[in-house]
Amino acid sequence: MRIIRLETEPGSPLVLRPLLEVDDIHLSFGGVRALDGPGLTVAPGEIVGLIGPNGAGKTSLFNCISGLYAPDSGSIRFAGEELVGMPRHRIARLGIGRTFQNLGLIPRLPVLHNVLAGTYRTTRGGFWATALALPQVARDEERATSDALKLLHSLDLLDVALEPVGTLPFGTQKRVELARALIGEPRLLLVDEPANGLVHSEVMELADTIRRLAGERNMAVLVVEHHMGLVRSICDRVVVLDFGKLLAEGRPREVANDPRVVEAYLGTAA
Amino acid sequence: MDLLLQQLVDGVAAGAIYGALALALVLVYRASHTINFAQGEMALLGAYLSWQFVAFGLPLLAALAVSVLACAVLGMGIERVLIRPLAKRNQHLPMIITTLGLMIALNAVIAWVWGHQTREVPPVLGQGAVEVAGAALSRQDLVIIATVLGGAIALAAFFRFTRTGLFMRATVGDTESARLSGVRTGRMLSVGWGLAGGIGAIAGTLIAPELFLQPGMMAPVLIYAFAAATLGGLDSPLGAIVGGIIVGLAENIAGTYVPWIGSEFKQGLALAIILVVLLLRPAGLFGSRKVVRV
Amino acid sequence: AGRESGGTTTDAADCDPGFTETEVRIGVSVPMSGPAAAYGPIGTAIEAYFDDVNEAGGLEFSDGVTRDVVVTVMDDGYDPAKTAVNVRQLVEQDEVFALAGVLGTGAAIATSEYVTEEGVPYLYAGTGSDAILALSATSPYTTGFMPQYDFEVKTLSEYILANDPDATVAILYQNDEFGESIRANFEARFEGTGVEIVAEESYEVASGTVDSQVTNLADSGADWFLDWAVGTFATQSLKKKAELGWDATTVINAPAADATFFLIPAGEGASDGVVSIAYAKDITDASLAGDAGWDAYAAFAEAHSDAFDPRSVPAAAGYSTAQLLEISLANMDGCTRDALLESATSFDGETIDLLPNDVTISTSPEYPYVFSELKVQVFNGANWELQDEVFTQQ
Amino acid sequence: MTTQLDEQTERADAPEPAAPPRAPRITPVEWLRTPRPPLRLSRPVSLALGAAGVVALAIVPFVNPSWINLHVALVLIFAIVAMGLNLLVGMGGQVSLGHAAFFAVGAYTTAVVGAAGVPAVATLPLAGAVAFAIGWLFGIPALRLQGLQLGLVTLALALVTPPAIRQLDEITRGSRGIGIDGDPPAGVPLDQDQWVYLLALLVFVLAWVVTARMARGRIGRAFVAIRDAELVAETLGVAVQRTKVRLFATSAAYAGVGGGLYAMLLEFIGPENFGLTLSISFITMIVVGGIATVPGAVLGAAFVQAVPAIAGEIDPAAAGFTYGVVLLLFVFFVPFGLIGVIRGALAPLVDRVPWLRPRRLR
Amino acid sequence: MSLLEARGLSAGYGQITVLHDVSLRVDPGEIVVVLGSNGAGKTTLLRALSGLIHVRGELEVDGTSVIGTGTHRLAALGMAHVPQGRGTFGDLTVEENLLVGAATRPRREARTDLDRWYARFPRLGERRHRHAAGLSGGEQQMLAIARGFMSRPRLVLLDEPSLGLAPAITTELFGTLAELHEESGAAMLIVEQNAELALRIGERALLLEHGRIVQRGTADEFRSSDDIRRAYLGV
Ligand SMILES: Nc1ncnc2c1ncn2[C@@H]1O[C@H](COP(=O)(O)OP(=O)(O)OP(=O)(O)O)[C@@H](O)[C@H]1O
Ligand SMILES: Nc1ncnc2c1ncn2[C@@H]1O[C@H](COP(=O)(O)OP(=O)(O)OP(=O)(O)O)[C@@H](O)[C@H]1O
Ligand SMILES: CC(C)C[C@H](N)C(=O)O
Ligand SMILES: [Mg+2]
Ligand SMILES: [Mg+2]
Repeated sequence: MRIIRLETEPGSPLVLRPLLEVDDIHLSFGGVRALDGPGLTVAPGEIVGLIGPNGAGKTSLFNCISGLYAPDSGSIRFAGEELVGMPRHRIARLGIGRTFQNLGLIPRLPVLHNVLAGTYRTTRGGFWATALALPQVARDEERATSDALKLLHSLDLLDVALEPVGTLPFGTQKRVELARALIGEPRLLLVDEPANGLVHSEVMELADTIRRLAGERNMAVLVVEHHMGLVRSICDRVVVLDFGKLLAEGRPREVANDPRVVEAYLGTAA
Repeated sequence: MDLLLQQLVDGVAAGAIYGALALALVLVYRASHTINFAQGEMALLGAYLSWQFVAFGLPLLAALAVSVLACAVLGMGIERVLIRPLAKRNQHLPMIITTLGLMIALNAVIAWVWGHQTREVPPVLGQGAVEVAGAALSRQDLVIIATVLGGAIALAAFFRFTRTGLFMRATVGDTESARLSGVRTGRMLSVGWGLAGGIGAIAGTLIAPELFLQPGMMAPVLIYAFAAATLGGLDSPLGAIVGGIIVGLAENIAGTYVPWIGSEFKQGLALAIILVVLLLRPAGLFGSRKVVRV
Repeated sequence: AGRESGGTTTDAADCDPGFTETEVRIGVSVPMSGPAAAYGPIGTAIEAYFDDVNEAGGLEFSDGVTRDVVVTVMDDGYDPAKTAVNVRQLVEQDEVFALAGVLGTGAAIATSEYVTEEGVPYLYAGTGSDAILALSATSPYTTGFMPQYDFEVKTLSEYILANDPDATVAILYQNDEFGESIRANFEARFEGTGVEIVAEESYEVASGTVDSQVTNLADSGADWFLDWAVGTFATQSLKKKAELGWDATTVINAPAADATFFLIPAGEGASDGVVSIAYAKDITDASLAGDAGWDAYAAFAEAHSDAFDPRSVPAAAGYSTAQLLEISLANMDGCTRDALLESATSFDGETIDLLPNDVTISTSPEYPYVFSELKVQVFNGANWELQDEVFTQQ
Repeated sequence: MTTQLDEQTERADAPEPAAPPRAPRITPVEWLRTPRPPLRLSRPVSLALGAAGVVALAIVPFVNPSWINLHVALVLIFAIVAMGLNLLVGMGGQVSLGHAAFFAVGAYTTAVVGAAGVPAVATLPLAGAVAFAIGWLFGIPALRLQGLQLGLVTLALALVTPPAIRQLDEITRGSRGIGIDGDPPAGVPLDQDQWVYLLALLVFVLAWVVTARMARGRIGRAFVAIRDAELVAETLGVAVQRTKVRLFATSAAYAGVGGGLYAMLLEFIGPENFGLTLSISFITMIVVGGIATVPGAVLGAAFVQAVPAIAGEIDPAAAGFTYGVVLLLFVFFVPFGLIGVIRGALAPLVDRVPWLRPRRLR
Repeated sequence: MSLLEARGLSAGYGQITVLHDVSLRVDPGEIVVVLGSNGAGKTTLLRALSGLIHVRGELEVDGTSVIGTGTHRLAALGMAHVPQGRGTFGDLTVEENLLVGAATRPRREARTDLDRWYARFPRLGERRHRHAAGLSGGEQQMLAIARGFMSRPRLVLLDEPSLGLAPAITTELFGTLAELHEESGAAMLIVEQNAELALRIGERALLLEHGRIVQRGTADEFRSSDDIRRAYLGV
């Protein structure tokens, strides 16, 4: 059992304040209800699994959080700030990093540059500062590069650091994406099916890495995954969506044994 | 004579001309998701070829047929030699540069071969005008409107109801998957560009008696054709003609009744139409909207 | 320091650069590509003309020496910036003695300061803009080949007043300085007469058609149509006018008065009765055969038909430009550029091959255009018919 | 003095990739089509090369007749525009076919303000600023469009530029054109062409340095991210719309300053100077020179200035044809532009001569 | 005669060779499973077999060499390929996607197959007139699989078909594949990370490592191998 550090409301030490609060979110696409009022919370440092059948709305929920979709109604608060209606880049700057289900990399750029692109939030240097070559810009750049190399090392990507990312196998690309999200030092990390393209043993390594990094950085993680092994091994809590609604919530083991979840999602054979 | 009516009729006639070229633009866009900036010059070439064959003694319609065939082959050749290798690179800029280069080169070749003097392409139904509800419409304009409308409907049906149309759409969506499904993707691209070439030739030949054939004939029309295609939606044949007519009408009515635009700053109007439409409805009036998923 | 490699040095014999014992170099810059490439034959014809002269032994100058006239033609695509560069290159690199036949008002203005500084004559520029007159006070080296636009307006308005003193007129013009000045000049000429301008429409040179403008003009029901549309727009306007059934008499501007390429294509009957000024013979009118000047041009054009279309009016303009230059060179007193300018601005009743009968050319430094006498011509559906009266500027 | 805007990293301390087994022989076409990293020159070497280049260029106007100065100055001016355009198109992936419009804005600013009595030099920053402002205003709506559509709108912008100049004749004097006094201030012992040339050179060097910096690092990566994956860029914290508009306006400012210099150089401008051909030649410069590289912009500018003249020598009617065909050939056979060829040719040399290369950082 | 046979096949990208000297055979009606870790070259193998990338060596379909034969021709010979990353036509509706899948067959037959697939993947039926781009990841995967079978192929190459599918659907999918195999006798070459399920329906298996086949055997042999169990089955 991991220890979760909780942020507390100043002055009232007993009221727990979640990092992310999603409340009654509705989103539909011309008749298709992708999200039908689910709510969930993620505490600082907590790893929450988000599972559910295909088309249940998991990715849509991610997209609402990072601002790619505008929900029809409902609210999403992050560290007390309302995210709905906030421009995407500002959401990112609050410290929310993410990966994409089907990759969101820049294929022509080498791995290292893809990862460095993730430091945008944590470094400085705009048009003027760059044009005038302020010393701060060079310092930040140096720091970013060494951070990136360290991270690549810990994700076992150093060998391919200078390869154009588009030529790498799917599973490797998913890891590069993870690295890019991590280097921005997010407080909340959204990962969409990180285990795709990995064989069993690799999935387990990945699980270790995610758990370790989350622990080191006190980073909250919301992870969508169909690989139940991964879910079981890293999640403190699991939220199950079905048809855009909340179906169940609880510890991984409880959820896995919930008959509704078995019926809708896991199937009898799994 | 009722001035407003006459201006409306003039507007529709001009709009049909823009629509004709826009139709060819739409075809190319559907075939390979690019804009062929050389489309105007290809139409021009079609017009010159028609002229040439008439000068050789062929009747107009036979000359047009030969010209359409030649331009279709040229369109396919351009696709095969220039566009297909670039399509793999999947970037806009090389395509844009290629079609711009083609535009410049084709125009130069045309000027070189046929000179800069005006050439006379005979109109299909003879010279002169017919009366439409009290307004004069040249016979040739009548032919253009009918042809463009017919062509647009035929093409819309082609994309909608034929398998070849479906395969063309699949090819441009994801060439590799289309090939894996057994679609002859190369042929689909050729069909699109060939059709565009042929339609361009028809457009050019029909327009020539109205605008008078010389190497600069298409340059001013191009921006209106862009406006028409954008307004209608770059991938909609019917949109092209409707867009063309709206642009033609707007131009004539604004030119006549809005003092500052006067007759002089109509291009500004075309630019404004393009901008406003793209902002309000990036897919145009009839274009299919793109679903973006992550 | 190191700058004297430019064109301003004079050689030992006190002659200006480009003028030697054996040859005189002339520079020409015209559009051979781009939107105005149809005017390229001006340059081609000038070059061909002097090639012929040189082949026949050269041109005899007033000092009794026979020299070759070497013409260098450059392409400027009708872009005044390119013309400016071309002109400098012709003067400094090719060391031409003078420039001739350069096309365009913009080009003439853009280069006027430079040619004045360098003292290089810029003769018979392809323009009749009133701006040349305004410029002549400070830039005397620039002269125009075409009749001054205001002279054209004056001639035609006198013609209209004489034929139809109570006429109503409608005018179509280009929305630029050329068009604006034409409109203003017509307004001034009709001021206080019985003629009334009842409709005015302008168009932008980059537009597709002028149909809508002609429709508006026709709506005025004017008796006369002053058609100052240029190039194919003129053809379009004639066609549209015919289609609308507007039965005004069309008066057309000189650059558009090209029977083969602009009037006849407008369609059967569309150009009948069109009026314009005449400052050259109708090169397409075979009935003029037998006229010595017409025959001479026909032979010249025939001999060079591989270089330009014999029916092309710009080629005829180039031919005339070349003849004017020939006369100026042959008559110049000395070997300086100023002597050439002096000779070019002191013609007295000269004639050239393509000049309409009864018209002669006299020039002066005060009036920097070739023509001060004109006639009017009327189109009969196939050819121009020259009217008798000679109109003069002042 | 090599600068590369994207692709391969330039950091010396990055790990070397395992060298792929080189095919023994490649055809010349393949050789041309090989992407090439920038030459890795040591800092002293590249500084020395840069200084030598600047000095060589600074001598030019004192040893040549004015028509040559005019040519070279035009190359410098076009290169300034091309650098800005390259930043926008090559790095930011936003195609503009209408930069002649901003060039015209700059030129007319210089002309109009200059006519009001302001010395021409002083008008240059203003030319840049006005172009920046107009680029900004135009960019706000236009940059919501992508790829082809932006190309289309900017092409339309190029097409309406001359009519717009004619239409605004109260300011621009329409097709009469407008004269500018490009002479040096009293007391400067230079001819007009030498003076404007040196000004252009100064601006050119400044533009080079600034562009090279912007192309690298954080802001450069943001441009590339926007170019290749706009949504992703947003989720990384890049204010995409604002960055794009700023980039567009910046690039317009380059064109504006270039236009101001152009006006001073020619001393007379009219609507015909700013036609579609000019816009196309700007985009040609960056394609021919090499997309997304700073030196490429310069090579492209030189090329565009030289080729029509050379082609015109052969046959004026062929100039357009040659121009178009050269564009096609470059897209096909030299996709990385002249700079790619130069890199390919010099790379073996740099590899062989150790003191040209930077020492590896540890 | 084997349906598909490769001997000494090498393939790669540009100057890089990824597959080295691979030989394999798929007989009519057989299911062959390919296992291999991330980056082993599984996708590359399938792309090579479909003619999407340039190959060296021998490759035969029905005993006739198909080296250099266009991909669409191979499709016409009865080969289908469900690519990794799905490759659905986003601008086409679900139904149109399926009809493109039947490009090699007469139009009428294609229509009748639609309903079968809607029955198998009800999600697709519900979404039949919607653009494929709007589908969720798993829904797109279903569409890709269904599209691959629309041509009634004799041989299907499946590249990680369970990718992104919910556990229940994955289980169902393998049931479906087994059924289809029964019904139509289509042969399959399945690349799959979910080795457990794949080996359950497969008859033979191959293990790919660094672009080479390092182990072959029956599905049962694979399941009982310790190494394989540790790396791929998670036991
Ligand atoms: N942009 C869109 N346009 C149209 N429909 C959409 C769009 N995005 C999502 N949907 C619909 O919303 C539903 C939920 O999709 P979502 O991608 O959130 O599912 P998911 O839970 O991530 O599924 P999976 O596990 O398959 O990835 C789906 O049925 C999908 O068709
Ligand atoms: N387009 C490409 N260009 C260059 N190399 C490539 C390309 N695609 C793949 N590779 C290389 O080929 C090797 C095998 O990749 P492949 O995609 O076949 O692996 P895989 O076994 O399918 O992996 P995964 O399970 O992650 O999908 C990798 O080393 C990869 O870097
Ligand atoms: C942002 C996009 C490139 C991401 C991609 N559409 C995905 O499914 O992950
Ligand atoms: Mg999903
Ligand atoms: Mg794979």
